[in-house]
Amino acid sequence: MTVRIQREPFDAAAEAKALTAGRTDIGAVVTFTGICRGSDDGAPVAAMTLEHYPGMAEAEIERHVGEAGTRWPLLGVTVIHRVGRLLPGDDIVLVVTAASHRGDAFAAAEFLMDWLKTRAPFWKKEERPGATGWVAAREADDTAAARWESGTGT
Amino acid sequence: MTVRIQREPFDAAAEAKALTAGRTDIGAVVTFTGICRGSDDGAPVAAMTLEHYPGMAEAEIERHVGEAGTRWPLLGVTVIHRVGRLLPGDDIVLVVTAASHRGDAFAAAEFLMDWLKTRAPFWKKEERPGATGWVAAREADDTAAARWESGTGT
Amino acid sequence: MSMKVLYFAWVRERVGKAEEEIVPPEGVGTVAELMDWLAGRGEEYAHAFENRRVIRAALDQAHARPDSPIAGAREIAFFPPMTGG
Amino acid sequence: MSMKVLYFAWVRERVGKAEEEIVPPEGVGTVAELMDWLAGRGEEYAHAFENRRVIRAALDQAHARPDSPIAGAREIAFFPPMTGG
Repeated sequence: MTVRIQREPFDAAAEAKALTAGRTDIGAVVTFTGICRGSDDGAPVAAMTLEHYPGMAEAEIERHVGEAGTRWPLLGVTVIHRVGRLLPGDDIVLVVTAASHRGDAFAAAEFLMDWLKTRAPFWKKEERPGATGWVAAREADDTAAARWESGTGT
Repeated sequence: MTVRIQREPFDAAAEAKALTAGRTDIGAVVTFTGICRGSDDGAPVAAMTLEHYPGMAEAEIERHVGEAGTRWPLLGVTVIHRVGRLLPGDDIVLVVTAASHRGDAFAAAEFLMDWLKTRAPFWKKEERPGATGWVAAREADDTAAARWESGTGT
Repeated sequence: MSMKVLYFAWVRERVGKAEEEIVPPEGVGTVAELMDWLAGRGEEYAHAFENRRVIRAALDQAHARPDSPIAGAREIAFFPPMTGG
Repeated sequence: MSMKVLYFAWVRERVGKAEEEIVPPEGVGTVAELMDWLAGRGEEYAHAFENRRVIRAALDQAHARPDSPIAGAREIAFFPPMTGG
């Protein structure tokens, strides 16, 4: 399990390779990359700054990765979340899951992303023309996260 | 949309980059890589050979990619399927989906993989110690594919 | 009328060839009827088509059903359930 | 007993500082009571905590509820709903 919070860009391919190198038991690798978009709800975004709660952010992510490991038979997980100022097109977050079968890898990656969106202590501030403001939590993200609450893990 | 069937390895990172290069409307990229495993149902596999129906395979994949595009607002899709003899650890198939939001990218990637597993004209032959045989279709794959039949696309 | 038949995976191995030209006789109007007729062409065909329910077919590179009419098709393929991905 | 309070995102901006040491008075036993007390410490705090229902808290870096007791905690954090990922 690899969990990192960093200002620097990440190399998604290298992280995925690191999970599978030298192994022949992995049949499925799912990589999710979240990218800073140049507009939100139709309005342009010039940049965003990500703030986090050092210590708690790492611990929360590690706890959720552990939770994913109890729900699905995973053979590797990597989560990297960037912080600091990011421009449209910049990568924000990376989740890589490896398993024998694709269903487990897909489910775990979605689970981790849904939790990261709603429970990991990160906050986004957007710079828009003429206004800078904190991004409001999206109800759709809460709904997505809630589906795992009573889930059976399949 | 990129669809390729090839004997050569693919570069998942380069394919994902090609989808997002120069764009700022993509917020989510999901990459699925299917890998040849060194054992199946507990028995070792020395190698596998993938056969396909040239012409129909490309057409079927393109048709399913088009279908995915009508179900989810996708901003890019790449599907690459390898054929020929592959060793444990070798990549078999790549699906990359790009969208504004992660739910669409995840759903489309799973949809495409479920359909590739059950409807795309490819056949796997496994070399095991003392026996070589064609892989039987898995009921779990049919079940996974069936969930999209009456799906609402969310 | 002549049509091309393609065989894949273990259907190909059992028939012993990847493709051939055939001229189905009158009365062979559907995919299922063509399988019946092919199965009677010799031991290797009988073996390939012994369990017809598991064999899939495609007409002109589109999935077909046992009751799909073959009239007008230029290419028909027979193969086991697909195991790609 | 003294505890460290951390503020994040717009809670931090409104309070005007990222962290401070506080000594909650007797009778302040829960997260909600601590927010009430902080809100009375001045205009900037009143502004930060004006809509207490949307503010989340963590006790010693674990998510807490409004009725969670603060006794024994060394660090408490207040922040808006999270928007990572």
